[in-house]
Amino acid sequence: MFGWGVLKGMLVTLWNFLLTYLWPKKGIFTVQYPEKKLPLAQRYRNFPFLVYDGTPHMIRCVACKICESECPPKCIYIIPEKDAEGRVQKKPAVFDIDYAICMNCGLCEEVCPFDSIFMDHEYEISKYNRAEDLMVRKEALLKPWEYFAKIRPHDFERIEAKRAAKSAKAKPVAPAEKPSQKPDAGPTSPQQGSVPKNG
Amino acid sequence: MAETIDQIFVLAKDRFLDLLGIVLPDWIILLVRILISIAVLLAVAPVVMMYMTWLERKVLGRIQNRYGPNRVGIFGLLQPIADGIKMLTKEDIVPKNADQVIHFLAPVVIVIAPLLVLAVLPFGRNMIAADLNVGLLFFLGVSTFGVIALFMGSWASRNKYSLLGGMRAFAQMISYEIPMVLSVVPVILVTSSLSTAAIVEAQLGWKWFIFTPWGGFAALVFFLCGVAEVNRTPFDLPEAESEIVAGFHTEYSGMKFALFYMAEFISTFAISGLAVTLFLGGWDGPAFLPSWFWFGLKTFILILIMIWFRGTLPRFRVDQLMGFAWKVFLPFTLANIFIAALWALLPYPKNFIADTIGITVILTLLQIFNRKETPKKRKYLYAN
Amino acid sequence: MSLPCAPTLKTELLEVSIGPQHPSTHGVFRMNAVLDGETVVKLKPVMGYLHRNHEQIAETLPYLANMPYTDRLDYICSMTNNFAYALAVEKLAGIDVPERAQYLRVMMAELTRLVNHSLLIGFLLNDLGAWFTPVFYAFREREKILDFFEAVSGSRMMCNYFRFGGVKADLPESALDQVRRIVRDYPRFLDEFERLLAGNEILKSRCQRVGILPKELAVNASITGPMLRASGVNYDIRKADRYSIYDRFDFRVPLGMTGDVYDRYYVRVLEMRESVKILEQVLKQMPEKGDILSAKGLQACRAPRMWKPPAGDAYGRIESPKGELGFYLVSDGSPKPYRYHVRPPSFINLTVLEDLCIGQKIADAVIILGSIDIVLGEVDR
Amino acid sequence: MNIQEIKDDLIKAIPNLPLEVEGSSFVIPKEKFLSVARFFKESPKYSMDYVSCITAVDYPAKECLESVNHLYSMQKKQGPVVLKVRVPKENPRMPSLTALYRGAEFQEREAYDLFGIIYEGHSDLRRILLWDEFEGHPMRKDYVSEDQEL
Amino acid sequence: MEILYFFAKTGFYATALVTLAAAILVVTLRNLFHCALALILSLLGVAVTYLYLKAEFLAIIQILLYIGAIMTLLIFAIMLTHRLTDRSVSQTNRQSLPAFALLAVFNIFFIASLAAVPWKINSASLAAKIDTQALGAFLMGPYVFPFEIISIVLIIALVGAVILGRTDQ
Repeated sequence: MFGWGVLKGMLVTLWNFLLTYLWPKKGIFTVQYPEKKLPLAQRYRNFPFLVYDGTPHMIRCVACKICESECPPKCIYIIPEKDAEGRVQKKPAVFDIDYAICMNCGLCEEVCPFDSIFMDHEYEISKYNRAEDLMVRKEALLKPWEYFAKIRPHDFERIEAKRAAKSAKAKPVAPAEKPSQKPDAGPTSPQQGSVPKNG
Repeated sequence: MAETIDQIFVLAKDRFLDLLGIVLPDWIILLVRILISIAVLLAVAPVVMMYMTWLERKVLGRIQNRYGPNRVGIFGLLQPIADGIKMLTKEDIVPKNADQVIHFLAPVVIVIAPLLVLAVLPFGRNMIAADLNVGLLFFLGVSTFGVIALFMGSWASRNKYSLLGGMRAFAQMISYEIPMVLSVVPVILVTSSLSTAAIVEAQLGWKWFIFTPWGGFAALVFFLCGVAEVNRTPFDLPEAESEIVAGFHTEYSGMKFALFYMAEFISTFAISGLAVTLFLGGWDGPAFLPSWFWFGLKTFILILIMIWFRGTLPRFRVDQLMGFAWKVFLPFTLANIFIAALWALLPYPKNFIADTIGITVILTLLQIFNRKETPKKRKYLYAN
Repeated sequence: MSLPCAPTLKTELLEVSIGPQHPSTHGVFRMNAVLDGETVVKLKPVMGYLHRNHEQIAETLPYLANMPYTDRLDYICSMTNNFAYALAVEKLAGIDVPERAQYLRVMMAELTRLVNHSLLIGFLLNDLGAWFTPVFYAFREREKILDFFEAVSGSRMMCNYFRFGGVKADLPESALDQVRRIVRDYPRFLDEFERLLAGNEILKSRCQRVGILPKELAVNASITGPMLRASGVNYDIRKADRYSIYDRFDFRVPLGMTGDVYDRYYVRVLEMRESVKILEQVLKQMPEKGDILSAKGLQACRAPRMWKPPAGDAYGRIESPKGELGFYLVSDGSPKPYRYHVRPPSFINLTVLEDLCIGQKIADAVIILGSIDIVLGEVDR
Repeated sequence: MNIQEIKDDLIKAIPNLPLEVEGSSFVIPKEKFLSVARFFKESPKYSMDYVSCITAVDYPAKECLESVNHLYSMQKKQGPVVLKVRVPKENPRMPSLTALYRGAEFQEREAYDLFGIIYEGHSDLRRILLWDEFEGHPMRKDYVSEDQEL
Repeated sequence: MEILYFFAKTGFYATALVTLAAAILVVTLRNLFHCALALILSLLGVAVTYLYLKAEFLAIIQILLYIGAIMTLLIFAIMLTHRLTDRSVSQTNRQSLPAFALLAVFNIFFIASLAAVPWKINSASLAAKIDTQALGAFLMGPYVFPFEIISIVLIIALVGAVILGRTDQ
């Protein structure tokens, strides 16, 4: 009979209609955003942020500009600090990330040899002016290491273990090690090692 | 007590008129009596329309596993008012080479037909605005007026999409008007009167026409033609969003667009009201609830079915739409008149048998003649 | 006895541009249609509104820096774009891929196929007029898969998850039972989808015998993907090339008989069922432990701007949900590709759009375009 | 389907063909291009009925534009045969494959649009991605875009 | 009460005036689509006059048939023929003078014959009200033969239209 398939289809919509009342947990799949928010996965990546240990001027970044050359849309801009005599210090004076151009691909986090730049979980960052507000300066980028531990515990443990292993290896060799001018190309592996634990 | 609740509106109107009668001459009372029922209709219709848009968005939402508007007021009850204000404040764009006069006139004219038509619907026991003895014919006659206004809108906005929409609306309205009128003929034949109040009288005491064999199918055909008349899914060709952007009201914005919207929803309410009056026994229902409540409930259920259609069914193509009207509905309604005549003439046991035979014969005939169009089941083969 | 009929009415041909801003062109795509009343007389596709010269950008960036850009090609199935690009570079530089990474790759590709096909059917029904209900049901299932992608790669749609020689990171613990739940519930969703749509007479009468693509024209116009198989040509690159580890899974390739819009819709439903079968086998056969990036792969993505593949050219292709997605790379030994070309399936599947639409109604032209399944990011590059 | 075997069949089928083998692809002069393609399409052994990818590469060093065509066989599910044709940059004209394959239409128009190779015999050779009034061919190595912002 | 009668009278004259004005507009408007709408307005005026004469059935049949069916198809025809609705088509032609003369002559005879008819206006004929029941019986009674003939003529016209309009598939 002509209308049979149509009826079957309408029963499906009727069932979904009733399901939203009988069993809202399963029936409704939308979330009332401002009041309730969906939990983020640990590895969720939004725009990058810089990490400091303890106080903001103890910034971990050594201005080696690897992430600047590695970033596909070229949205990171670094000027290293210079002390009185003009010698380049291992601290960035200016570290801007243009949030308008950054496409949160996460490559900077992977290639950073000093674990100083990570992807954030903060996604409510809309601003009114694209030119000034979205060109985020160094001060705005800085976040404590504990913040990273809070948002991504798994990665935090893995990086801590790796840093502990590295510092243990560096201590017995020769404590007065000459600070290498330019970090060589192949420091420790980025995020995943050859035999990574279950990340 | 139940009697007073049932007649509460009629009594209120009479007492109000008696009050007025003291101070005003009696010929003005005559005028005021008519004006009151008109005023009530003009006030109730837009409110019903607004809360039908709210109902549609909530039910569609629930069908699609989401809530539907719930931000403006509790359960989104103030949403229609917010929409109304939005429509009022929206800028009203008129295309440059549009035909100014007709472009302005079309939304005005399109709202007249649905409002006029409400005058004839029996909302409750002797709660009918104008009890014409040609009530039903009045309904069908005036509802043809909408086609012209719709076409004025699409012709005046000088836009290819609205022209396509206008042409489609024309073809659809004309070809679905005839089966609609013909499907109503058996009801007139059985009640031998055109006045809607008389039709409801004939169905009092659960003797609704939908339970009779010919009435059930006639109600189905009438309801589907009503859906087509009102341009709702699955017959919403004239304003097919996915093909011709917004059909005849592409070039309208602001309050004019709201008027087109209002016309569509009030005529949905009117068509469901008429379907209830003709086949579902109008305001007839068990006495413990007032008569106007029963009319409202049945119309509400029919509107829900129309919204349910909108949430589920894809839309027809133009030639299938025409084919459906001319090759399926028209022959069926013609045969249905004959079957209804059989039902009216033969005594009780024989007429049911005769009707069922008649209906099965006509349905199988339709099935045979339309088998070229009916889609077939498909086979698929697997390769690896 | 030939009936005397009047000379045909001289009706005016209507020039309509179903323009870039149109509710059912799936993005910025224009069709210049010439209509005689409702039937289409001529239909010229116009594209290029979203052209950002992806290939020239790729020539200025090192190999790994292009990976996030491939997500933006066909932005509905980003994982399969990464897969094709990774395969091409691995063929160019001869990088091997460890076991567990191969299984992870196949799992991601098949999940993307589920996402793409259910979305397509939703939007095809939306063109037909079923007002967003199928789309919402498809979105409900897609959300579960996108949450899994977020847990694994960090982003729902722009995954950037594949690396040359493996994948970026391993599955977190919670992700594995997320996949099991998805694979267990999907057949139930497909049954519900079929009850809602497949039997629907209006859909059948609207889609059957509309836009029929004959077998020879399909092969000659190098149509690929479900659109080709709906016309009955048995050609699936997962079976033809046996790339990655697809030869370890037994799955069937559904073929249509007539090649009209209904076949293209139903072949995709059957393909989703086959993908679920593959996913079940992947979950069974996947090794528990195992590294996810081979040694050469690790060396390639430690310092992408200094990694130099050997000179030469390579053409890697996979069966993306829309058809054959291929990457042609020419390398001159420098860390930047000398020439980087994408063979996009939806761009080439559009060659037959005009042949299918001539003589059909305007409403059919819209659903034929919907059944071809184009995404403008891939068409315009 | 190794290269040597294909090379022998090709030489046997088409006499005095100046053929170079470069990696796994054949470099063919543009005069013989259509006959070679027809051979691969019609020969029962190969029956390459599906042109998968046609693209162009610009070699300013060798002063030539190279058009790369990948042919596959859908019936026999056989691997790619890659044909390369080199045309000088001054008048980059070469015969179009649309005579044999409808699939080449859009890809050749794109090669014309971005590289400037003129395909003779193509049904309607217009720009496909860029707007018609656009001068120059952006994918050439020597292309300098005039708007400063890029 | 007599104010009501006064309203009724002015109402009647107003509708008559509107009908006449619309009829003139039909002939004089430039854009053909506007003429069609003016024609609809005049037909509506005729329907209202029927209402004044208490012939409800006839009024609604007028709306249903004339406006609902005939005018709709007329507009359909206007829409299909393309060039007819341009401004350039000049509506008036040179024979307007002889036409007005002929019209004047015709009017004289028309009004003369109108005056000659003995209208039987008395209270009975005013009160008489034909309801649809009687009309139906009347149609099926003495006038059943012409009623059937008309339906046959309509069928023939319909079939002819289909044949003429059929494009040769």
